[in-house]
Amino acid sequence: MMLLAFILQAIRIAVPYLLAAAGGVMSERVGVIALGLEGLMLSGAFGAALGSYYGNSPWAGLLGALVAGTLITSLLAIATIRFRANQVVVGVAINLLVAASTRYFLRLVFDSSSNSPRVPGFGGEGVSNVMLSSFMNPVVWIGLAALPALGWLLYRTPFGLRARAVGEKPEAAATLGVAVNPMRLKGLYLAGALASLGGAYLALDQHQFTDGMTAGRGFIALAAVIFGRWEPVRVAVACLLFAGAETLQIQLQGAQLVPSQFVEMIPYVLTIIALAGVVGRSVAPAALGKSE
Amino acid sequence: MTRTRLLEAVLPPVVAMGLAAVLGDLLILSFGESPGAVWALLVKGTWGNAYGIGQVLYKATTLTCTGLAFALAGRAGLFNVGAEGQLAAGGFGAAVTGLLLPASLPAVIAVPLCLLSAMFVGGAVGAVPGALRARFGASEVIVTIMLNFIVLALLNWIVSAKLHLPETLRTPDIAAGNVPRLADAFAMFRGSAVNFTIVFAVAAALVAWWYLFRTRSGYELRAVGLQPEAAEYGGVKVPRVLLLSMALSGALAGLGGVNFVLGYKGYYEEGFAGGAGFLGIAVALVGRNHPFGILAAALLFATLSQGGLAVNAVVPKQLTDILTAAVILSVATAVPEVQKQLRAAAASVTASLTRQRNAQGAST
Amino acid sequence: MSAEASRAPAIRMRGVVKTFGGVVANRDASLEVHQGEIHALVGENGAGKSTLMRVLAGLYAPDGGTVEVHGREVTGWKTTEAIAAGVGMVHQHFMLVPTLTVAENVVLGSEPTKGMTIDLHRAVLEVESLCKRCGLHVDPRARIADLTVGEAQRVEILKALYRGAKVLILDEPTAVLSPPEVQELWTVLRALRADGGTVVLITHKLDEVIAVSDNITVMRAGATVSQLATQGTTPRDIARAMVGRDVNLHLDAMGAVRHGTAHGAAATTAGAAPALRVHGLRVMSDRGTVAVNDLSLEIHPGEIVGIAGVEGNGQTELLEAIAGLRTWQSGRIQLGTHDCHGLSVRDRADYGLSHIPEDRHRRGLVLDYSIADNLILGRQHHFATRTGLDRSRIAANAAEQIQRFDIRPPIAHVPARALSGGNQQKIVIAREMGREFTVLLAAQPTRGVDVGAIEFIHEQLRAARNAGKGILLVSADLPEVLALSDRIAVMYGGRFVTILPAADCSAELLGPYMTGAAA
Amino acid sequence: TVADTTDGLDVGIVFDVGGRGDKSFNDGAYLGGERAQRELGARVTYIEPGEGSDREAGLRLLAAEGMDLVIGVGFIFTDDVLALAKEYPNVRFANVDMSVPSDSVGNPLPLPSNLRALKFREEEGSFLVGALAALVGKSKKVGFVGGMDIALIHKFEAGYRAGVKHVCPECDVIANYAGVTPEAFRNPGRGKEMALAMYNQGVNVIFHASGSTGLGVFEAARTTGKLAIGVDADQFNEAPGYVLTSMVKGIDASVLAAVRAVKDQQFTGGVQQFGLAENGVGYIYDDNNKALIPVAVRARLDALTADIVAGRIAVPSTREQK
Ligand SMILES: Nc1ncnc2c1ncn2[C@@H]1O[C@H](COP(=O)(O)OP(=O)(O)OP(=O)(O)O)[C@@H](O)[C@H]1O
Ligand SMILES: Nc1ncnc2c1ncn2[C@@H]1O[C@H](COP(=O)(O)OP(=O)(O)OP(=O)(O)O)[C@@H](O)[C@H]1O
Ligand SMILES: [Mg+2]
Ligand SMILES: [Mg+2]
Repeated sequence: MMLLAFILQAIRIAVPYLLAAAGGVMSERVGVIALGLEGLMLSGAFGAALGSYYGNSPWAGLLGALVAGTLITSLLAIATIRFRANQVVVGVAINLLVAASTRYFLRLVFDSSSNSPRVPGFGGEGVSNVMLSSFMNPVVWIGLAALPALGWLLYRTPFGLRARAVGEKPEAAATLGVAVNPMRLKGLYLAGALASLGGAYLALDQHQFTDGMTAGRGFIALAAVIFGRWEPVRVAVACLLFAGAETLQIQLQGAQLVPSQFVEMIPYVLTIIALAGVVGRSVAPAALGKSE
Repeated sequence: MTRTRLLEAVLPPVVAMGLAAVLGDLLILSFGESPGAVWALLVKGTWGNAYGIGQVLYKATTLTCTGLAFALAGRAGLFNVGAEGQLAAGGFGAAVTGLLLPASLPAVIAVPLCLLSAMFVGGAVGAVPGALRARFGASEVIVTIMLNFIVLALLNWIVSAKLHLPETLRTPDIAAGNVPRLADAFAMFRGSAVNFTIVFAVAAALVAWWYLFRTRSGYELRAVGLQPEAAEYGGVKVPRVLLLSMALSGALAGLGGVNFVLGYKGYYEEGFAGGAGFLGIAVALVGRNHPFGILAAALLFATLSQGGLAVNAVVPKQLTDILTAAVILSVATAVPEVQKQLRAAAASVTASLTRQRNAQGAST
Repeated sequence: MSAEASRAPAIRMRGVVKTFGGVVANRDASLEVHQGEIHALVGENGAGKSTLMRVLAGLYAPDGGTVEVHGREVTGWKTTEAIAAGVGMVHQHFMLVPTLTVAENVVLGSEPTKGMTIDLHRAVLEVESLCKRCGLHVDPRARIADLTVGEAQRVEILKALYRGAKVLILDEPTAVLSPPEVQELWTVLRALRADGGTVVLITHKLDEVIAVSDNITVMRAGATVSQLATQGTTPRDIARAMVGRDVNLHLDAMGAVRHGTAHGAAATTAGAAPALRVHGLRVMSDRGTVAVNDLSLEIHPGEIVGIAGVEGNGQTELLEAIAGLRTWQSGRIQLGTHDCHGLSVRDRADYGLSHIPEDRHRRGLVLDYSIADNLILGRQHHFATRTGLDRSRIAANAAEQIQRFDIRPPIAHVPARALSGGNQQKIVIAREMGREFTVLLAAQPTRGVDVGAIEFIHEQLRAARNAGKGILLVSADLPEVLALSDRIAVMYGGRFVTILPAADCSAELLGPYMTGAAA
Repeated sequence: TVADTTDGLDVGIVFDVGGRGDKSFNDGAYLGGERAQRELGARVTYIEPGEGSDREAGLRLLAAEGMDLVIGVGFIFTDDVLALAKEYPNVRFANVDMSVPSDSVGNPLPLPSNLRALKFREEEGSFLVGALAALVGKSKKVGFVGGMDIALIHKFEAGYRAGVKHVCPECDVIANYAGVTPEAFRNPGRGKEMALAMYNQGVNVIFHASGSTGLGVFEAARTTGKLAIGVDADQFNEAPGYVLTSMVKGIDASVLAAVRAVKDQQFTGGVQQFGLAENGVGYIYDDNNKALIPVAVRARLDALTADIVAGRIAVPSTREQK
């Protein structure tokens, strides 16, 4: 029973990681560094709150998240693909931009600097089987399916083969009539959609947008992408691993065996270790970050 | 040639600022305020009086350090996204040294010791990604980002478990090594946080310029950044330069920590580094990785930051944060475009020069 | 196909203009190729051959001019349209995705599908049968990263044929092939021609042009300057058309009077202490295979030792080991009296080693540095004072070398990137040869430079030899090796399979050694 | 534009991180400001600073404009307010939650006469809601969700624990914190999962002191049908029916009182303590939650209140005290 509760909680915690990391894999596989995941998630969360507020339905919230994510992705795409701006810088800028503008529009729309009003979301009240209730949230299922589906897409479909080619050697793809920039664009929009759904999960699960509510989850997702070596299934395992560590900390409640600071470090430390090649060499897509 | 280079340096920021101004107008209008009045308020609250100038200079001091940090690594072809953690670590190092030193120690000894500790600790944090990059080829972008989280959590643990004053998030007051305020010498800055750390920051910019463009080590560092294989061929030990540049970069960011810890508050406080590390990227970008450009860009972003406060009663502070992000985005976008145009122009000029000379050579 | 269309040429390009920023790559380029023809496209480096063919393949849209294929105007078409119309191109540089398999690379962009998924099994079968049909053998399941260059080249051709190319463009396909592989390629091309296919072949090797083509188009400075039938044309005619004047092709030097040979040969036999000694050297490649295997070599003052061989047989690794850019497993390298073990690149340079690297864009120059700064690369420690670089001495050095080596434009602060290839190479030559040295490693010293510069560089090398320097020359250009060397070593599979006095050598003699057929 | 400060009553308020709309702490101060505007005719200017030096700069901006009263919301303003009060003797200052400096033996140092520290004995209110949680919870287990793991929040936990143990010595308090950075105050996702874990372990009531993170706790209460206790302000509206009560701090009243004192020219400096005795802290008992709190329990809490006010119960304010 404890174990089941543990697993279910780890899955719930993993959902935003899984979605954002799927976006990260997609983005990096077509050659665009996914530093903007945090911003994309946050924009998705805000879009979800707006959509749900005005559309009075969580589905409208999902739509809102996709619209917001697409908007931010467009910025990212124009800067990195059309103008070949440096991807690291653009990623950082996108994060700043979303953090600032969600708060600005929070003030403008809801006259608050930290919270939106309560909006319709997924999950009812006083549900009898609490442990399973969150699984009535469709986003959870999307999250669980995202990376396996992405694996299928990347390794089994023409789109995936082309995406991988574009991320490894764009010139080669171009000579075979695979248009590089449109491929990248498609990859990025898919990535943006996935990451913003990760944010939407947070907002719709909370029935509310809170300023900065992604709280670094985009970076944990990025860590998972690298720790999982850009392979969807491995990345999914990494997400579950990181979520498991977090769950462990939550479940151990106050039994402060290890200071919480050290538990928080786990994903980051593991990623650095992975990068140092201690758990097997981590090789990024060859054209990652190169815009020509 | 120098003209095109100057154009390349100056054009993108100018374009970006134009764009930002338009965006700013729209945002202000969206809040139902008059852009003219808000801009006037922003200027008045920053460059309008000595206090405002002092505040801008104070913020520019930290930003100069983090901007230089990013630029120095950038010149070696590395992205130091970890200035945030290095800045905090540097400030922490300065604070610990200041706490350990006897209060009676004269400032001429205590201040340099604290400065050195700040640079040493910041440099040590920077050296980690440098070493991992040099040894394993690990992406310094990712390592520095991850290290930010690790360093901040670690410092948080040390402060909250060992070093804080009751009920607060800060260390006790530092007895030795405090840097005097600028107001102690120039009364007009009274009240503002600007302090003599600014002198160290400007000196750091000058030294960085000299180092990068006038020394052998700088020549080698830039060569590594432009073309590592050519540098290796030219006898440069590339891994050593990668490590060195990240350590120097971390040290510069660490120096920035002094501004708050020794120059302003006199103690280390959790979270003081918030945002300054990432803004350093913006500063270096707009300053085109050139120490003098960075001094100018630091002033620009400090003005925006302080200006956000000045107009805060009227429009949300996030207005200027949005503008900051917009400036970064548009500069990052404009740079390759401008470079492309200018490079094409330069190439055709050189080509025609070569052709001319060839023709002359043939005729004689 | 209507009678009208069948009479139309397979390719007709007229007045094509293509510029990149300020650089004019094609000014007024024309090309007419008939169906069932192998057509050679020649011209100096930078003449615009690759650009013109990329326009034809739909990779670039031209700024002016018209393109017709089989009588249909297709100006500015897309790659996909070109592929659909049966135009395939094998590029100058490999266009393969190293992490994917051969089959995946071949089908990329026109994948066989089963429902929504790729039918990889079918892809493998199709590639297998294609291999059989045209006699190009590779394992469809192998990853590109694990192939040899020759195999990779085959995959490139397979890619075009898989898409049913009726018009096949090959951009310098033989640069990386051994002579038998070249012969194999000719067989494939001739079979294609017999099948009604059309081939455009770009090459710098004029003997190949004579050997395989039916007609020739010559380009110079972005424009087409002449069209010739191969029958009755000599390499000299082609060369004249290429540069617009008579040239002393190094081909002619073969077997003819070789300046200074006597001196070089004398020094070799004199038994003076070698300037460079390599003994039992074993070096690994990046891929972890043995690249240089138990190799020994001596170079004496006043001789040029040329290494002939197909690229990828360990020449790069050998030179990098000698230069200090690569560690070696076992063996000894001795520079004059100094054992190189533990010596850095810089130390070796200070003990008199100069090095013209094979790839000036990657290694030889920092493209964004000025000419002046590039002229001190590797010697920067000699231009430093205690407080920094000595700017006035750097400027003086630049002025001197620019004048001596005729670098154009003669403006020291211009970035190297803005210079033409030949002048960029002159910077490298000036830096490495314009100073005191005893041993010179010269790798592909004339690669990618025009005929005029080749002459100049060859003169410099000979002069250095005559001045008593020891030179190790590595070139993919066999005639160049034959023309310059006093002794010639043939490198195959990481070893010297033979070392002969140059006087005893000919292309015919060396060919079998280069392929490992003779040992 | 910023108010003309030559006449009338001008008040400036500088918020802590989170700013307006946090539905607890800052909103308390905001409410006080709004009431001062309505009831006393004050003109109120609000500033939301960024990090670091912006806090002092914000206060100084207001002080330099000649405001009659400048209020910093949060202990983090302590040093800045102290320094500015000395520098601007003609401006009155107030600091909500000020951590008053003390001398070497622990006695508080005297404050300037133009500075008022508004201190709340959160532990007393927390004690009461702790007792309430134990009495209503019925499961021998109660929960506590803290925001950032720092001394200020430990105060809430300490009082809460003491309250629980006082009425139910065998009860367990499961306490957990959302994190170690200021982000921990705005991570409702984490808050919800922490709460769900506690509810799953048999906890029926959770008290949160975690800013926006607590919104997740309410969300968890809604889903599970269990109870949560709000903090700072009455948080009933966050999850009607699932909010047992809120441990309220009378920040609005304390702000209003300070403005009123300025208006009546009665402003005095020094530490002003708001505990149960002063009605400065307490818990909500009104029509909204009456049904959730049995009469006997209410009576027990009244008795405890009386004991604390009378000093018969000493409530600890740190985790170390017992
Ligand atoms: N971003 C910038 N902001 C301000 N000034 C700049 C900037 N970039 C270049 N300059 C100015 O342009 C001139 C040349 O710049 P820089 O020092 O980069 O040239 P350099 O050619 O690299 O130097 P050197 O040739 O001396 O090594 C200098 O006078 C410098 O002050
Ligand atoms: N993408 C590009 N951008 C800018 N300039 C280019 C580009 N491609 C080619 N050029 C320039 O156009 C000119 C013609 O180049 P091209 O590659 O067509 O020559 P080529 O005849 O194929 O030479 P080579 O024999 O060296 O392959 C050269 O000066 C080259 O530098
Ligand atoms: Mg070419
Ligand atoms: Mg070529």
